[in-house]
Amino acid sequence: MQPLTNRAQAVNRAPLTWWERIYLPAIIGGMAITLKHFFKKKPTINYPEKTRPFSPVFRGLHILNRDEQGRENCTACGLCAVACPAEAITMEAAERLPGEEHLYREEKYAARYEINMLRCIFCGLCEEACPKDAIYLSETFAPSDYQRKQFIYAKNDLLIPHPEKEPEAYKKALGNRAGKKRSEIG
Amino acid sequence: MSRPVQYNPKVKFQGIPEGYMGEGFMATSFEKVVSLARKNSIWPLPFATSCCGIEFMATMASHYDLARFGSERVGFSPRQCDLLMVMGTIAKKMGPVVRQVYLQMAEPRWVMAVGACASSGGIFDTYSVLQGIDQVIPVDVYVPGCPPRPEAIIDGVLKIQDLVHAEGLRRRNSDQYKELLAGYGIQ
Amino acid sequence: MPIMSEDILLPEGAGEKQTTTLNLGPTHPATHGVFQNILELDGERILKATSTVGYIHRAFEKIAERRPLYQITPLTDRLNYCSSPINNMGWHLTCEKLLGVQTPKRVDYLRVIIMELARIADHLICNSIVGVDSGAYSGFLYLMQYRELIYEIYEEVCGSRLTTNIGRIGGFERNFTNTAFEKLEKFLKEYPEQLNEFEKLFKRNRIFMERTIGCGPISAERALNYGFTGPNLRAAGIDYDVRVHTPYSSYQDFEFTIPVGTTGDCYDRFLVRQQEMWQSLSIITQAYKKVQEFKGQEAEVYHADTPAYYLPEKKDVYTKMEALIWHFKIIMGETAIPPGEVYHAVEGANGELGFYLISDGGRTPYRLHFRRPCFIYYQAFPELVEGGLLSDAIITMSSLNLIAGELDA
Amino acid sequence: MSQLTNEQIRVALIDKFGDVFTEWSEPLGMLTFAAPKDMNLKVLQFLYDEESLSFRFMTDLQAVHYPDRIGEELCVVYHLHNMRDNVRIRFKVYTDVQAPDVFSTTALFAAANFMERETYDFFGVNFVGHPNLIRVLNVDEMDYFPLRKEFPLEDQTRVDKDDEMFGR
Amino acid sequence: MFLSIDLIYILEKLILIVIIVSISMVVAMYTTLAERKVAAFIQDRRGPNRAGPFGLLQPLADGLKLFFKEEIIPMFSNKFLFVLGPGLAMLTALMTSAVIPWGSKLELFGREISLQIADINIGILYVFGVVSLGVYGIIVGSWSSNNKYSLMGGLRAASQIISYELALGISLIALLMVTGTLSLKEMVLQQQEGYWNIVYQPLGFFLFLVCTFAECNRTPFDLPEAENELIGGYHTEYSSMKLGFYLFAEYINMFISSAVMATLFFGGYDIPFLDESTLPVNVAGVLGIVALFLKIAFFLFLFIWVRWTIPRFRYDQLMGLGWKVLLPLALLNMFLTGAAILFFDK
Repeated sequence: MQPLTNRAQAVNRAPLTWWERIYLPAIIGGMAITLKHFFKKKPTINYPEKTRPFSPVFRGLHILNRDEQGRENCTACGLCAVACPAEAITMEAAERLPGEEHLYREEKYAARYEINMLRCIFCGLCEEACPKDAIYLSETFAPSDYQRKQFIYAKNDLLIPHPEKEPEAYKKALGNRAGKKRSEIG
Repeated sequence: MSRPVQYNPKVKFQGIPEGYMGEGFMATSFEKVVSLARKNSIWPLPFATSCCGIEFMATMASHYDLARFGSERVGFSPRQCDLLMVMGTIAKKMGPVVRQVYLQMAEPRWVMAVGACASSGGIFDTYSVLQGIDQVIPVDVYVPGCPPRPEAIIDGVLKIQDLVHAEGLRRRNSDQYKELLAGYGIQ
Repeated sequence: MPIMSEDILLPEGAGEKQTTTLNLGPTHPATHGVFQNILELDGERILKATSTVGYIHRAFEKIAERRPLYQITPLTDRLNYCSSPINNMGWHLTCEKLLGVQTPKRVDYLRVIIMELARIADHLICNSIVGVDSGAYSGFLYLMQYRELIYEIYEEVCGSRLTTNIGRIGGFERNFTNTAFEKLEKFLKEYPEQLNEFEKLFKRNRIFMERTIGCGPISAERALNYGFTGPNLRAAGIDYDVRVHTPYSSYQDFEFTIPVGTTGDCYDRFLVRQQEMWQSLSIITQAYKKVQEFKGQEAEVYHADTPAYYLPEKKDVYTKMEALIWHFKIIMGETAIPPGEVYHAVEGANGELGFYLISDGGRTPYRLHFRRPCFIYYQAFPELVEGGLLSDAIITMSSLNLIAGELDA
Repeated sequence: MSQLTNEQIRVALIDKFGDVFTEWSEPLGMLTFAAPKDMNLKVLQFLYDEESLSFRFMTDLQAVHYPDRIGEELCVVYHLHNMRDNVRIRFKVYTDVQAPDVFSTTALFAAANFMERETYDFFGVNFVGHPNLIRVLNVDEMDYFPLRKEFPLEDQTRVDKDDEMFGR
Repeated sequence: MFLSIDLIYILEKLILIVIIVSISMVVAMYTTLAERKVAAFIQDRRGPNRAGPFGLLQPLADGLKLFFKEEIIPMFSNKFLFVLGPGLAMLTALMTSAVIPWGSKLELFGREISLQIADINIGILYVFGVVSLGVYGIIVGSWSSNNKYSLMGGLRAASQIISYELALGISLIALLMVTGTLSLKEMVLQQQEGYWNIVYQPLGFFLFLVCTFAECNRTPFDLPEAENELIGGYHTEYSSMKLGFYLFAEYINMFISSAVMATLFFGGYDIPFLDESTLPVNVAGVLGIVALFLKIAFFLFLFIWVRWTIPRFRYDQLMGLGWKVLLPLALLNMFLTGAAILFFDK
C-alpha cells in the first residue's frame, strides 16, 4: 500500500549483528543498568509514617462547609445530587424555623445529607455544582473499613467542625489555608 | 477554583467487627506468634479487572512498594494466596468466576474489595454489573475510591493486617464463620 | 489411593483426541483481567483459539442515554483507563463539534500536552508489560516511576490520578498552576533518560528480540480489514494517524512523524510504541513552548467563552443572579443541545477512539456509541496466535495492549 | 489532499443503483444516506470495490433504536472510511424490530464480526450470514436486548439506593 | 574389625549432617529474603522491612504462615504422588550437600573433624545423579496435580533438565580432564596449591554457569514456573507447606549449585593469595568456611541479579540454545582441552 501521508518513518528493525547475536552484550549491559539502580536513591515513600503531599485540588473525602459564624452553608438545592453520576448523594430538605438562624445560613437546609462513599467516584462534580460554597472535596482520602454500612457518611461526619465551638479542629480542617481570606483563595 | 477547606478531620472508622477476635485473654502466646507471622506474610491474589488494577500496579511499584509489608509475592494461583484483592468492576458474567476463585483459595483467606465498583457497583448501576462482590463472597475490608489512591489501598492492606493480627487461630472453625459461609452457600 | 480411570468422567471422544484444550483466562495473569481464550493445543502449539469477552461489560452506552453531556465525562475515564485524559478530551471535542464551540488556541495546546502525556502513560505501561510477560520485571518498575510523575501532573491539574475527569466542554475546569508546569518540566527533563535506559534493556536484547520477532504478525491488508487502528495498524505498515488525517485540537501546528513498522509483529508494535513515546515527548515540548508564548491576559485563558455550556465562575454564582441561572441550567442539563448526529474520532492510545453521538435535542444523548479500538482489533487475536506457541500468545496479548475497560465498555 | 467530494460519491452511487437512497444529508460535513436493507451488502461491496471510491475501512458499525418509527425501528449505521482520500461516510439501513434481518458484512470486513455480534447483543439485529451470531458482551442466558429503549438501565437488585427525592 | 564401628565418628557425622542441613535451610530461607530485598533494590524499592529489623523475620513469617495454611489436595489427583512430589524435590535438593567440602578441617575435643559429610571418590558423579533425580519431584508433583498448566510446567522441566544436563556433563568432563579426579575434596586441594580451575576452564565455567541456571529453573530458563504463562507451572495446585517445600527446594538448589560452582571452579574454601598452612588449623578452617560462603553469596547474588534483569526464553528457543549452541560449545571445549593437555604434557 502506498503511504497515506508524507510523515511516515520506518522504525529501526536492523537484524542483529554477530556481536549482538552472542547474547552477552545486551545481558551484561542490562545487568550494568540494574546494578546502577541497585545503588540508586529509592523513591519509596514509607507510607503510613510519611505521606506524599497531595495536590491542593485533590479530590478526596467530602466536607460540608460552614461560614465564619458556624452556620451551615448548604441550602439543600439538590444540585450536587443531580450532578452526581453515581447517585451517591441523598438529601432531605427542611425549612429553617425561626430561631435557627445561627445554625443555617439560608432559609432551607439539608435535614439529612448522606453520601455513600462506596458509590462515590470522587469525580468532583458535586463540588463544581454547588452554588452555595457548601460542599468541597478535601485532601483526605476516604479510609477503608470492615463493613459496608460504615460507608454511609451522614451530615455529622461531613460537616466541618464548628469554628467557634471547636476552633482547633476547625483549624485542622482548613489546613494551611487557615488565615487566608476567602478572596485570596478565590 | 481552589477550595477554602483542606481536610476532613472527621474520618469515620469502626473497629474490627465482632466474631473476628481471638480468644481474648485466653489467647496463647503461640497464637500471637502465628497471627503475627500471618500478618506479615499476606500474599495477595490480584483479581484486577479494570481501573483499580492499574492503581494496584502503582501500589506495587517503587513509590509505594507493597513489598514493605511482605506482600509482594503476587501469586496468581488461588491456592497459594491469602488475600483476594478484587479490583475493578465485576460484571454478572464475572461473578461466578470470582466465587470460583474464592472457593479455590486455602483457608485462612481474606477478601478485600478495592474501589467503588467491586464494593458496591459504583457508578455502574446497570443491568450487567454486580452491585458489590459481597453478593457472591464475604468481604473483609472495603476500600472506597474510584480508583482508590495507592495510599488508600495500602490503608486497606493495613486494615487487613490488623484483622489478621486480631483474628484467633480458631475463628475459621467457629460456628459464626461457618454461618457466614453458609450465608453464601459455601460449605 | 490412586483413582481408577473409570471414576473420572471424560468428555466424549477424549480418549482419541490428540490435542489439549486449555482455558487461558479469565483470571490468568497475562490476560490482565478479563479475557477468556480457549486454546486448542498440540503440545504447546496453538491450533485454534476462541476468545470470549464481556467479563466487565458495564453498559456504558445505556448509561450515557440517561446522563447529561457533562456527566458522561466520568464514564469516558473508565474506557481506556490507562489514558483517560484522551478519552475525556475526545468526548469534549465531540460535544464541542456538536455544539459548535470554538476553543482558544491555548486550550488546544494545553489539551495536547495532557493528551500526549496520557499517550506516554499508556504506551509505557504497554511496553513494559510486554517486558514483564517475557519475564523481565525491572524495566516495568523503572518506567512506572515516571508514570507516577505523569499522574502527579494530572493531580495538579484536575485533582485525581487515574480517572481524571479532566477538562470540561470548552476547556479546563481551572488554569494550570505553576507547580503543574514545574512538574512537566521535570518530566521532560528526566523521562528521556529513563526511556533510553529502558530501550537499552530490551531493544537490542537478543532474547527479547527472538521472543517478539515474528510473533503475532499481521499483514497490512488483514490489519485494515480487521479494523486495526493506532500503533497496531502502524506496526503493520500503514501510516494512518487521526492526528494527521483529521487534526483536532490544533494538532496541525505540530511537527511529528508517524513511526511505521513492516511486519506487524510484536517487535514492530513494541518499536512503534517506543518511537511514539519519543514523538509525544517532542510534541509536548513544542506545545509547552507555544503555551509559554502566551503573555498577559492570554496566558490566563483556559476555557472557551461559552456561557451556555461552560460553568460560570464560582464567585459570580455566589453573587450574580444571571450566573446562578446559567449555573443551574448547565448542571441540570437544561441548556439547549442542537439535534443532530456527529462522529468524532481522536487518536487514542490504542487507535481511533470514536464517539458517535446522536442528539434529539433532549437533555441527554439519544444514542451514544463508542468506537473502541480494542474491541475491534481483539477479534483478530485468534488469527494472530494460531500456529504460534503458548508463550507467543501471551506476548501477543500484552503487545496488543488490550484494555478490558475499553474492550467491554 | 481530498479530491473525492461528497457530491462525487453521491453521483457514483446514484449512477450505479438508481434512486433508491433516502435521507441524503451532510451533518457536520459527513455524507450520510440510507438504503433499503436488502441492498446493504451490494452498496457496501460497490463502495469497497469501486476504485474511485474504495471505502475499504470499516470504522464502526452499530445500531440505533427509534421506537417511534413504526416498521423501521432499528437502524444499523455503518461508518466507512476511505483512507487514501481521507473521506468518511455514514450509511444507514432501517429494519423492522419484529423481523430484524440484515445481511451480514463479515465476508467483506473481518472487523464486522464482533461489531455485529455486539449489535445483536444490544439490539437483537439478526445478521443473516454471520458465522457465529451469539452474544458477545452479556451473559448468554440474557433474554432481552438491553439497549432497546424500553428496557431499564438499572440493576433491579440494588438495595442501597434511596433517592426518592431526585428519582430518576 | 567390621563390628568395631567408630561410634563417635558416626555421631560426628550425624552432627555434621544436622548442621549442614540446617545451614542449608537457613541459607535458603534467607536467600528468599535476599531475593526479595535485592529485587527491591534493583527496582528502586525498599523491599520487606516491617517484619523485624530490615525485614529479617520475613522468611520466618512466611514459613510459619505456610505451615498453618490449609492443605488442599485437589480432587482427581493422585494423593500419594501429590504429597510425594514436594518431598522428593526437597530431599534431592538437600542430598547434594553431602559431598561438598565445606571447609578443610577443624580440631575439636582433640579430634580432627573433616568438614565434609562424605568424601566419596566419585563426588561429581554423585552430584550429577542426585541433581537429575531432582526433576522427578517436579514431574511427579506436576503430573499428579491434574492441572494442565502444571503438566505443561512438568514437561517443560523434564525436557529442559535433560537437555541441559548433557552440556553440563560435557563441560565438566573437560574440567575432569584437567583435574584428573572425581573427588571434590581433591579438586579443592589441587586448586589450593595451583591456580583456580577457572583459569584453565573459562569457557567450561561459562557453560557450567548457564547450565546451572537452567538446572535451577532460574530466569532466563524459568519456563517450568513462568508466572505469566503457566501461572505457577508445576506448583500451581500446591498450597501450604507443600508449596513451601517447592519454593524452598529451588533456593536450596541454588545454594548447593553455587557451592558446587565455587568448589569446582573457584577453589572451594581456598582463600586467594594466602597460604593456609601457615595458620593454625582451626583458624584456617573457619576462614576457609567464610571464604566459601562469600563465594557462594556472590553466586547467589548473581542468580538473583540475572533473574531481575533479563527476559526469559521461549520453549523452543531454550531447546535450540541447549542443543545447538551449548552442546557443540561443550564438545568443542572438551576437544580443545584434550588437545591442550596433550600438547602441554609432551
